[in-house]
Amino acid sequence: MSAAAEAAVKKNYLTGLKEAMYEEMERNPDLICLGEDIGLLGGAFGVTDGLMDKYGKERVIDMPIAEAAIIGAGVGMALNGKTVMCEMQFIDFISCGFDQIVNMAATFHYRSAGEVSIPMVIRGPAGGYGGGALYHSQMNEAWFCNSPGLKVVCPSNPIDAKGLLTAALRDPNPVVFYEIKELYRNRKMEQELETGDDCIIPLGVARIAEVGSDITIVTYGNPVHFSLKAAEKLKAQGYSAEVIDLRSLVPLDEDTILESLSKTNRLLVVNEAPMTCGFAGEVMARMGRKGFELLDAPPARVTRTDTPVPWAKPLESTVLPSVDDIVNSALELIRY
Amino acid sequence: MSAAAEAAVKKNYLTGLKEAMYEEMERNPDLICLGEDIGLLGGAFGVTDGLMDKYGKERVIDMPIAEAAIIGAGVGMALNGKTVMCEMQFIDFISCGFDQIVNMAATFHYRSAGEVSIPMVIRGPAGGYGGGALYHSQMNEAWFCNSPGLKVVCPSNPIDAKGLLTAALRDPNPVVFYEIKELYRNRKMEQELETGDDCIIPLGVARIAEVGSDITIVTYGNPVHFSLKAAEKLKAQGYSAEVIDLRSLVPLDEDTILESLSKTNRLLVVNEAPMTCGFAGEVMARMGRKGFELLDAPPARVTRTDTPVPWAKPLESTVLPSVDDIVNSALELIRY
Amino acid sequence: MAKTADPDKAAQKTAPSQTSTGLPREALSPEDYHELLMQLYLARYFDVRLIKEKKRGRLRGTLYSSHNQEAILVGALYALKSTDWISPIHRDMPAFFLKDIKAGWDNPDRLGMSIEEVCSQVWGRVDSPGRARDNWSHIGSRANKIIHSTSMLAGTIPVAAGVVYADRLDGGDAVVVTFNGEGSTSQGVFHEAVNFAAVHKLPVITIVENNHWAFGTPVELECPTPDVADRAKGYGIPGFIADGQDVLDVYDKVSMAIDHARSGKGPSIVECKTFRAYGHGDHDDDRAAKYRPDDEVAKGRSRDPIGVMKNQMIESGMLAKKDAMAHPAEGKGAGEVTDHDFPEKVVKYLSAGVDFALKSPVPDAEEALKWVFAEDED
Amino acid sequence: MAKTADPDKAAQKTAPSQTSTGLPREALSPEDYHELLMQLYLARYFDVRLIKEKKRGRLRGTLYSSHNQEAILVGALYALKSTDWISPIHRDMPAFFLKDIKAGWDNPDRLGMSIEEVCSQVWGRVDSPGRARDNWSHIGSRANKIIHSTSMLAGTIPVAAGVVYADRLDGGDAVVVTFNGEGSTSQGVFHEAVNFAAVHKLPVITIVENNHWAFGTPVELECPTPDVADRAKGYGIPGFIADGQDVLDVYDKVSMAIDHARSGKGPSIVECKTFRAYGHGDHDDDRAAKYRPDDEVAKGRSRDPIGVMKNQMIESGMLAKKDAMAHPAEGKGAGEVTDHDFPEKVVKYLSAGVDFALKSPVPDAEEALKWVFAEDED
Ligand SMILES: Cc1ncc(C[n+]2csc(CCOP(=O)(O)OP(=O)(O)O)c2C)c(N)n1
Ligand SMILES: Cc1ncc(C[n+]2csc(CCOP(=O)(O)OP(=O)(O)O)c2C)c(N)n1
Ligand SMILES: [Mg+2]
Ligand SMILES: [Mg+2]
Repeated sequence: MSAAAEAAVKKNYLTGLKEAMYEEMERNPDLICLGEDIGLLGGAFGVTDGLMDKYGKERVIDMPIAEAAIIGAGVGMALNGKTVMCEMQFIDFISCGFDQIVNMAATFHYRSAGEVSIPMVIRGPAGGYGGGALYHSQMNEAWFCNSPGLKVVCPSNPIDAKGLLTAALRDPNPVVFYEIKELYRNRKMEQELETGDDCIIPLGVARIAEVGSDITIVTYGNPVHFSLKAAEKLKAQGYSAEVIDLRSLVPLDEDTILESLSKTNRLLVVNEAPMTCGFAGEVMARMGRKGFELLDAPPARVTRTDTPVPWAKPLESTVLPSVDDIVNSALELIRY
Repeated sequence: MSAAAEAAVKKNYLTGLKEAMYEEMERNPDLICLGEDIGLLGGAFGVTDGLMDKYGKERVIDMPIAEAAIIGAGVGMALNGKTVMCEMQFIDFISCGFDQIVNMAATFHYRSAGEVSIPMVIRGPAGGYGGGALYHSQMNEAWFCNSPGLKVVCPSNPIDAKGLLTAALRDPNPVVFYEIKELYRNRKMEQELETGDDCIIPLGVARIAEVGSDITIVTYGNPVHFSLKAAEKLKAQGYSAEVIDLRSLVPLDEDTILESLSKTNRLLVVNEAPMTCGFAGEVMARMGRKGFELLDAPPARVTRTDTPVPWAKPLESTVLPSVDDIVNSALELIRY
Repeated sequence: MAKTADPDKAAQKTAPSQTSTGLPREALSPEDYHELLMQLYLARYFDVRLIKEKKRGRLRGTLYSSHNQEAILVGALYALKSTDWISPIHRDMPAFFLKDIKAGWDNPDRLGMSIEEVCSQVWGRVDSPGRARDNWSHIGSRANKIIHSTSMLAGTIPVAAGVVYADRLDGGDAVVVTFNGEGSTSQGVFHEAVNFAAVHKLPVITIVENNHWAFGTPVELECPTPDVADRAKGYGIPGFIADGQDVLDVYDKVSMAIDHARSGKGPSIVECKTFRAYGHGDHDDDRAAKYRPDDEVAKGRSRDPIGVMKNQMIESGMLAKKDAMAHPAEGKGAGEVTDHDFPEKVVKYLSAGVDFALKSPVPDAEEALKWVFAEDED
Repeated sequence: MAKTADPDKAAQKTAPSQTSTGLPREALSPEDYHELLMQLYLARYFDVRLIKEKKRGRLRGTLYSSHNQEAILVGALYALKSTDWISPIHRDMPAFFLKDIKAGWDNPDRLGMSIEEVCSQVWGRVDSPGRARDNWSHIGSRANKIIHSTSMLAGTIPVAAGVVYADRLDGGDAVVVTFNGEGSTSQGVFHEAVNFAAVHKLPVITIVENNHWAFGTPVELECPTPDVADRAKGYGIPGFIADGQDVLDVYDKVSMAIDHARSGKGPSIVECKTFRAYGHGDHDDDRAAKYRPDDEVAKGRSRDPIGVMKNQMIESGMLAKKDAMAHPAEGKGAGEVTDHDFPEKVVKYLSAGVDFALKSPVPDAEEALKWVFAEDED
């Protein structure tokens, strides 16, 4: 197979992440990985598969089941010159290392008046729809959006997965990185991936996933795909929806949303976190303020209900956003 | 002093909390208190002063410095029939017991399909303006508003402090209770307090702190007082501001806000949490949706900047909302 | 029992003995021995049956096998009173129906979950004690004194401590047994909870099922001491060590721990040395074959708890060799074993549970919005 | 040093001795002894000076006094190389300027903070190493190898472990000394961090300043073992016990711990027994008088570390009794002592720091918005 032919191979979301890890480990000898079962096993989902064999167990550390130590030790390594990747086996378990993130890592640069930066990515599989129940389905990004000093990122496809993870691993700040585990091995959305500098997707730049003119659907993660499906359904009814994939929540690309609103005059925000104080509301608040004159209908959101994520399929489906939920909300706004 | 004369005595915020604790300990023999230094010392600020002497060290437990154990053990006691009060010495330290709150306590009733309720109040001193710096100034209520299964409460005055804490201690759900430590001993706002059932302020009912017609200022906690001062200043300029003290965030009294907006057509939300994904944005989002037709100007918020709370006075003043910030935002909205 | 006063002594592995040893097992009757063996069969059959059901396509989701670790569950639970509390985790599914089962497998009044309830949970049906709201081992029952765990490892230990604190305050004498993998003992909340329990001499027994692996991480990377039970030394509490393949040894050590706890002397740790028969979950079987030494499973399987118990019963004359061979489940993997390797009683009992579960409906979609808050009940 | 191999032996209190003991202190010269005494004075003077400044109204905020606990700071820091790291907490303010001060009080190249920087932090001025962004002991300096703590007790221990992990990877031989109160050892993160350090044999020395109180809670309600050093047993690491009033004993035990760490044998705990001279903070002085036994302070103060050191120097002929009495700060509370009780060098040194701080401006209001993210620097 020639190099050109190889470049044309399409790869899944997980491979995107894995390539980012491998390339950055190679490029940056100071990059250290910490996590549960990331070495010998290669990670619960395989994002770090083979990494320990290649780069040694000093740089790829199989940590005890101790999320606070994983993050705290990572901060210490970062303080002493390293770049750090901390894997949470599921992003749900980030609650066990919470204090070290919001009070230790997030604030270090601020309280040291700029002396110390903490280049650190805390990443892990997130999101529902897989029957993971209360503790293997969470999208808890709002906690970190409300904790100053953290960047928050969530890719929806292989290109972004690789590009955003590479950018995050080169960012001098702590980044909480949400991977959509239901997309890890999704074959339908495989993509060709670039390498090194060429693959980078900068943090803070949204992507217009679908161009449209009747309504702006702002979303990220798995709901990007539901929104695109909803856009199709809307098209069948004669309506044109613009779908914006935020890609990073902090920093937020407000301009892209505002520009879209100046065209559509309607805002629907979709995410799978609990509603109250979730990021969907934050987008509504910002656009309600900055885009007030642009809005011809009340901004709306489709989110997880304010409940935990239950297990049994009918229960899970009730609480998580569906394509139909998005279509219905969009129609309501369009017809407003 | 006659009983009537005694009843007329005005008391501070801290006394309100203390009375709620004493009355509920007396009324409910199953009420157990857990916290650091709450027994022998009587609490860092004295909310539980004398309680151990009166009710014994089995019911008022001086816990190790272990927030996860404080909350987890409290959950266990609640599971086995007790009502539990957990004191965080400062609400900032709640981050160290975070998982036990959001994943253990908050979800218990839900995941047990209603078999187990967790009557539990997690309370502690909160808020800035006292030079407490990064770790003694936080208002981190948004984390818990985004974690389904928790009620979230924040009183702004002695009557509410006593009434809401009594209601919270009788609530069958876990309640995170934010006390404004800067108000604890504020002598200017002392109030007469009722006793027992008469003192109860139900959760989910907002209070109109000031009646007005030109703008609605929605707030809670310490900023209620800044908002009232701002309302005075606005009055001097010929404008009439309505100030709504939410008192509880979850559940939220949307009706009172909507009713006010139907009169003022302008919404300003004020709180001292970081802006992004804070509760101010949540109120904007809900009102931007439900009150869309009522709004004549873009809803706005005055919040802490998205920074930690720094120590030195000029720095702290920069990041926290001030009376002038509120006045300026209100004027902008009114003149919109 | 004198032994409890000297945990270090008690912690030694004890061989089954003819002469009086003062060990708790001496109070057991031959009927108890037979019941223990039957429970080992039941726990094993539950596990292999689920694996078979999944292979047959009648079951979805990840299975965390307790195959080969059953002696820990059976031995520990046999030492409890019905009023005692437990908190099982992912690898302890049989514990939910084994609790108090010695009061009669079909006794409707026994505390512990029925096989129908547990199977309904496995299949995500509405008759699960949690109405299929959370998965796998995350069920509980206040009425049956089983604590509802979250996924967060060791996170239930402080809750367990609170449960018995409240019980003691109310004049009860309950102990609580929490089950944990060795990997879970690295969690901060393990320390906070055991420390709190030790300070207040709470009757909290922390069982550590040391199967030498936490998912793909060997115990040496989780725990710096030769024995995980050594963690007890940091709290000045007994750290018992049991042969996790030997139900009688587990029974002895847990009984000592209970005796210690019930007499007001406080918590303890009981490390049960065992090994993991398959991958971490069944999704991990293939990978486990790569990261684990080749001979580990064979070596471990050679001391199958069912076989170990049979041998002891044969030695002490409670079981005829011929009868022991009637149901040769021991030493076999789930793929090799058939229903004939198990006593009929066991197969029937469990089959009833499976049949029930398969007929139990999934919960209604609207239930998802219920019970967020307690007043939602009304 | 043979002693390190046997921490239990080494953990015994050791009396100053004439004959060879093999103790680390034997390598100290009389100049070192005098320097140690001078540093004790300096730490003490820092504390009483701040109390006086507050009484005079020149200082706001809560003071967490290290009065009487200075030997722990001085003894531990004297055992370090300049390339070693430390993380002091609330009761350890003098540690910031005592780090590496043996390299010369006025040596501009020494690692550690200058007295001007530390005083600027106390007064919340812009010349604080953190530009007065966080308060009291929450400063640090990467350049000076001092870790910036948060308020969350024990929360810096995993960070310390990470720091030396990285150092080891880079071929360094640095150890890290974290300072903690005995109450902090109940935190979950203490366990997670020490466990991790023990698994990887990281050179992390956890000093426990056991002053028997965590704010208003006595040690018995925090720790179930007779000695807090017993926590080390749970990790299979040495748990040294030092007389926290005796700077030489602290120096010995910490030196052993460092030797153990630097030779690749891993972490250890050094418990220094001491007592708290005042309330938890100065806001607590009145209440402390109520919750503490009457005679506790008097009893503790009778073994003032300055006095203890003087006696040892007199005994070993390094100090004339008359000279020892020239600056009688020992045994006196902040209210009783005056500048004359301290060597002039100490008063001058610190006064320069105070004068500097009082002239340093408060930071500009706009700085508050800076440095949230690293790119904000540009
Ligand atoms: C706090 C937390 N972190 C991570 C996990 C993911 N996880 C589930 S099981 C497991 C391994 C558990 O190992 P061990 O405690 O030894 O139990 P075993 O599975 O061997 O029985 C891990 C890391 C979790 N459930 N909770
Ligand atoms: C996680 C956390 N919980 C609570 C506190 C509040 N707090 C500050 S100091 C203190 C007591 C500390 O006692 P100890 O560790 O013995 O240190 P000492 O003050 O006696 O030196 C407490 C409870 C805190 N800083 N961090
Ligand atoms: Mg294990
Ligand atoms: Mg102390």
